[in-house]
Amino acid sequence: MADYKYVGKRLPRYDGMQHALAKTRYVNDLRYPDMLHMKVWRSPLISAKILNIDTSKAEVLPGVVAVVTHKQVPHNRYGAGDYPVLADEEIRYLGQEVVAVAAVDVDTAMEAVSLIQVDLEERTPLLDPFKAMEPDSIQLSPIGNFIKFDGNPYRQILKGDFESAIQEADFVVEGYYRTAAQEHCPIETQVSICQTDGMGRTHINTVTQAVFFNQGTIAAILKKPRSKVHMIGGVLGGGFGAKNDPHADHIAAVVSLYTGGRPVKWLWTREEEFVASTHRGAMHMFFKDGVMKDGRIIARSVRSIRDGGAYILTNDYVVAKHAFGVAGPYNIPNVKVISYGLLTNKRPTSSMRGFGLFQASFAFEVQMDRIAKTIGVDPWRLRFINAVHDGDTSATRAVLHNCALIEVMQAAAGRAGIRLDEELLHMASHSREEV
Amino acid sequence: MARQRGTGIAAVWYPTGMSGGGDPSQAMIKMQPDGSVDVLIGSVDIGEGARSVMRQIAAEELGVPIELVNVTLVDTDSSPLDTGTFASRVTHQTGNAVIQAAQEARQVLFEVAAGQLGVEPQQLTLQDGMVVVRDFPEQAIPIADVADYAVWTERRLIAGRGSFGWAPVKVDPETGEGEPLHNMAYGATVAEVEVDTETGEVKVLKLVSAYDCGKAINPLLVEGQIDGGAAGGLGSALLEELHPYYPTLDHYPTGFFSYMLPTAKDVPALDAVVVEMNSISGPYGAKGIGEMTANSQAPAIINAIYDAIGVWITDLPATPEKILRALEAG
Amino acid sequence: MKNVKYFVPATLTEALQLLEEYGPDISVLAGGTDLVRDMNLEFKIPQNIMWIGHLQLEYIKEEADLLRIGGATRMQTAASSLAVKEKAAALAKAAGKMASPPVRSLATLAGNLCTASPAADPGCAMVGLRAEVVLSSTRGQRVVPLDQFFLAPNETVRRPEELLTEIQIKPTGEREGSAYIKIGRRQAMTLAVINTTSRVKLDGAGKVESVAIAIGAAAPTLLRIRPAEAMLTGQALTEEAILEAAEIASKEIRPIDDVHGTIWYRRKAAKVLVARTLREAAKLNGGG
Amino acid sequence: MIKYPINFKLNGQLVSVEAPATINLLTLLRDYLNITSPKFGCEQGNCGACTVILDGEAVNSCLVLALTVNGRAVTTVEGLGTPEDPHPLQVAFTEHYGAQCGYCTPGMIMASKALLDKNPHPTREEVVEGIVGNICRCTGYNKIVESVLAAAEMAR
Repeated sequence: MADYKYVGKRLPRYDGMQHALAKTRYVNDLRYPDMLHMKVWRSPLISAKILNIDTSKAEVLPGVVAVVTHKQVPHNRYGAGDYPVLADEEIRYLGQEVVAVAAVDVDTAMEAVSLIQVDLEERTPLLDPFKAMEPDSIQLSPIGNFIKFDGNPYRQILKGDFESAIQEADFVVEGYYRTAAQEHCPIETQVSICQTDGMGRTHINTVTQAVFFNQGTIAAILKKPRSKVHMIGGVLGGGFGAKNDPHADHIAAVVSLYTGGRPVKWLWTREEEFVASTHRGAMHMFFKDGVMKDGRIIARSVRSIRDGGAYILTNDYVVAKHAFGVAGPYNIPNVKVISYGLLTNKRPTSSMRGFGLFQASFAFEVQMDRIAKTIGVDPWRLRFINAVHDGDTSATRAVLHNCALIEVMQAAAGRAGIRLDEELLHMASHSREEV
Repeated sequence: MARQRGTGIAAVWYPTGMSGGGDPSQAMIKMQPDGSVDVLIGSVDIGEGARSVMRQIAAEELGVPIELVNVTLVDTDSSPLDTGTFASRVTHQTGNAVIQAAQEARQVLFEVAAGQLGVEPQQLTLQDGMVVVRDFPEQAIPIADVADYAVWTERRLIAGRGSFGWAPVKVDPETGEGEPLHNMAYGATVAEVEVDTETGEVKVLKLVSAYDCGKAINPLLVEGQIDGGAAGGLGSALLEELHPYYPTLDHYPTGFFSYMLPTAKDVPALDAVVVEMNSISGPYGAKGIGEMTANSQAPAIINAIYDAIGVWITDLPATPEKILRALEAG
Repeated sequence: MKNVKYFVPATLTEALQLLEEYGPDISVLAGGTDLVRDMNLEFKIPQNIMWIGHLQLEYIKEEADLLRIGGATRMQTAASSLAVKEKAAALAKAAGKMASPPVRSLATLAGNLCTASPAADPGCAMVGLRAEVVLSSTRGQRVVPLDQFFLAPNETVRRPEELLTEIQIKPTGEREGSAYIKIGRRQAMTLAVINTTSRVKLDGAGKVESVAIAIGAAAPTLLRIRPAEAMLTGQALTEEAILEAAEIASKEIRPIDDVHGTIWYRRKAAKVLVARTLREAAKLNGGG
Repeated sequence: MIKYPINFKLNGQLVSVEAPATINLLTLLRDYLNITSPKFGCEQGNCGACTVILDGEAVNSCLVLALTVNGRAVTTVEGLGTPEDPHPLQVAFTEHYGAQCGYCTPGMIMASKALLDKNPHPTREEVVEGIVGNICRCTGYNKIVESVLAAAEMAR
């Protein structure tokens, strides 16, 4: 069935006209009777010990319905078990949530937050991931600053023998690459509407990208079975990785336990997105490649350090995926990768479109041009002659199928009006055995 | 006043799904008495078009007009589980789950129709909204009639279940040996820039990106991902920085007036090329590309800057200051 | 939330009386792009607000040797006005470079001046054009040259009872031109990392009869670069002279490090922009 | 809380409502009049998701004090087209994939409408200038510009 009826067709989006008519209802467009509004007390300090939390004035302010601290959270840990829902003993990043207030309107909630007194003992913050690696560094967590991978403080990838191969290379090309910390910036900020009904079932209108992942997380926080956490989602104003980890849902869900059945809405401001939401962590990457005169890359080593922020969250996943793919879509026989994730007193990092391989791609593709310029080979040719083919193995020795690096380069060059030489135009990604 | 132009390239790859597998998608399909179809998935649509893609797959598999196919939003009371909309996984994982669910529902449909037509289910096929006996086109029943008959007479539920995902993968703790990354997709970008060597300002004149997605279920939506990625990549290359005085938090931005996103003027006219090679595991041969399309532009732009003015800016973003300092360092 | 009173004076006189009565406790609302944004962000909630959008203070009048622009003239009006393009080219360009089209259809020239941002696009142009502002109150009017108007960010010589009702600019005439250039952090909707205006008049022999150079985002207020102006006056506007003026300007400014740029970069860029605006202004685009 | 009357034309209909002097037009539309097409994106005047048309001009409704619309005319997407009779812009955005997540779309469409009302056949650069105040993180703007150009063509 080469020609399908619907598959492969340029049909308009299912909800295209709905968007254009502005009939798509986002969570912030929903209204419920008696809906309360939430604001939180956020730490003004980067790192501190929490001495005391005084919410007495806030609790008696007219219009305030619930004031919640870590004491009222059934289970105050999530993520890798290290991330408090509301800070209890310490502050690890600027803007960390400590107290949540639900009130009849936003102004009252903000006024209540201004009446909260949290005594903090400021600590010297640890902001540099390189310093975090040093033995005498400040330790952010009981198990140190290094993110663990099956017990190791690094994710290592070894293929062939880099150390001897680098000796045989005609050229050794090194490079340091840094990608910046970035904010996802979906135009819809974090928002959640939670209501716990008379039977103790919590209903959540959510903007998460991962409904069931968050259902599991929130069920554990509320100490309830998944079936008692009813999440309704599916429409959001952009994600880009900003809405995988819980931001508003889990705290609003806890607050909804104490509002006598009234729904509570928590809409983050744009400033809160910039100060306190998860972000893409900066990454430092050190490349060292062994290259032959004809352009074949025979050895590649990569050492990378991710500035991971205050808690573990997905740092292990991001660093691992980075390590698995950082050698690039090239058939390099000898590879040595060692990647670290370090905790720092910055707001937590997590997924952002690219998930560790944005950083890797930037590094290995600028490194490829640096090699080309160093050994005097055309940048296109360098990539074509090293490109992976079907049947090659990746750095983790997995057999590769459906390769297409050659074809996408041919297509991009063609559309850009760049005349590749014949030899490159006749290359194909199918297995090297096939003639 | 010197404006130098340069061209740069970059070629990237990216897996489908979470590294290490173990990220299932589930789907359920049920047919209404009038032959219309509800597809229940656990994947949310974050703008990439998951519901549109699943609708096209379900309509294709069930042979019903697409106008009759509805894809639900996500409600944990009714939707089956899904790991999440990220890692370029929804078209591939949820697509395969929808195909399984559609095939199971189609089998029930054929069993009911077989009774009505007095044939074996295996003899039946679908053609233009009709259940047809293969090789006997005149022996056919509209799908809606079979659905109606199933509900009120046969009291059968025409429905199907599907679930897809790679099993969790163990990799060697020391060497990483194993297959943590699946179904790699590929992309390449050609960037052209103009650099003002006196002020360090960079303008991106051209971004051509070609991405292999195995099989485009909806090429228009694939182009949208390539265009959107191009703007994201441009932002990462030239504009976006949460810590202007890294690694400190000094002068951190608190809004769109101090954290620069690309505006419509920053992004040149884009060229998106959809390349279709194949995927041995994807629905109709599809791979996922949503997460990777912002990865090839930043290196291509930095390589284009080197081509224009002969300096490597290897610390993103390539702000005018970094360019002037690099030019002065020579 | 505090109670905020809202006034809609029927006439300018009534508006000035309100200002007299409430002084610093009343905020003037014309475009509102700064005032309302500050209210949104809870920075500053005024006790009283006076709306003047209906008081016919948006006008552009060309007189013999004076361009008179109403204080409530909006950015898009100034940017698209033929009179301003011809007689005060720098202002037309700067007004068109401020923020975004929707903001430019709200924001007013007087509001921009009274907010006194050191990086203001139109403000920088008007200082470089040697504009003067008319401050009206119940006691009458006074005219203040713009380079004496700013005291500090968000602080001007305007007394609480005064309303900035008009901006007066001497049109660029024979052998005279003006130019405005801005470096932002992206191609649109960006604050100036650094911006510069030059206004140059040449005499019959091609020597500089008069010159004004203004630089923004380089000091607590928009800055006139007097030493460079003095050096150029009476000289032929050669490339050497231009580069020397640029060098002086680069040393004269007092920029800061912030999220938009660093001291190092602002000094470098100021030198380039002073040179470029002088060259462009010297093309005598004002009726020359 | 002191409130003041506002009488204005909203999508062609006269509306009377009372509101305090502390709220902006975005809040008036969304929370007082249940017009949810303009979206909250930043409330700093920098994203355009709240764009509506005020007396023929595209404006950030978060920067307009609600009381100042008294006696004036506001148009939102709700006043543009209906499912049965969509505006050319709405048809074009659908057919040319000018919307992915849809959150910036209402603002984009109002900015485009204001542009086309003044300049029925804009060049590509003029369209880009018309929507430069509207940030989109999903589409890369390309297909939005093509949608607006297609809508202009339709109206020819």
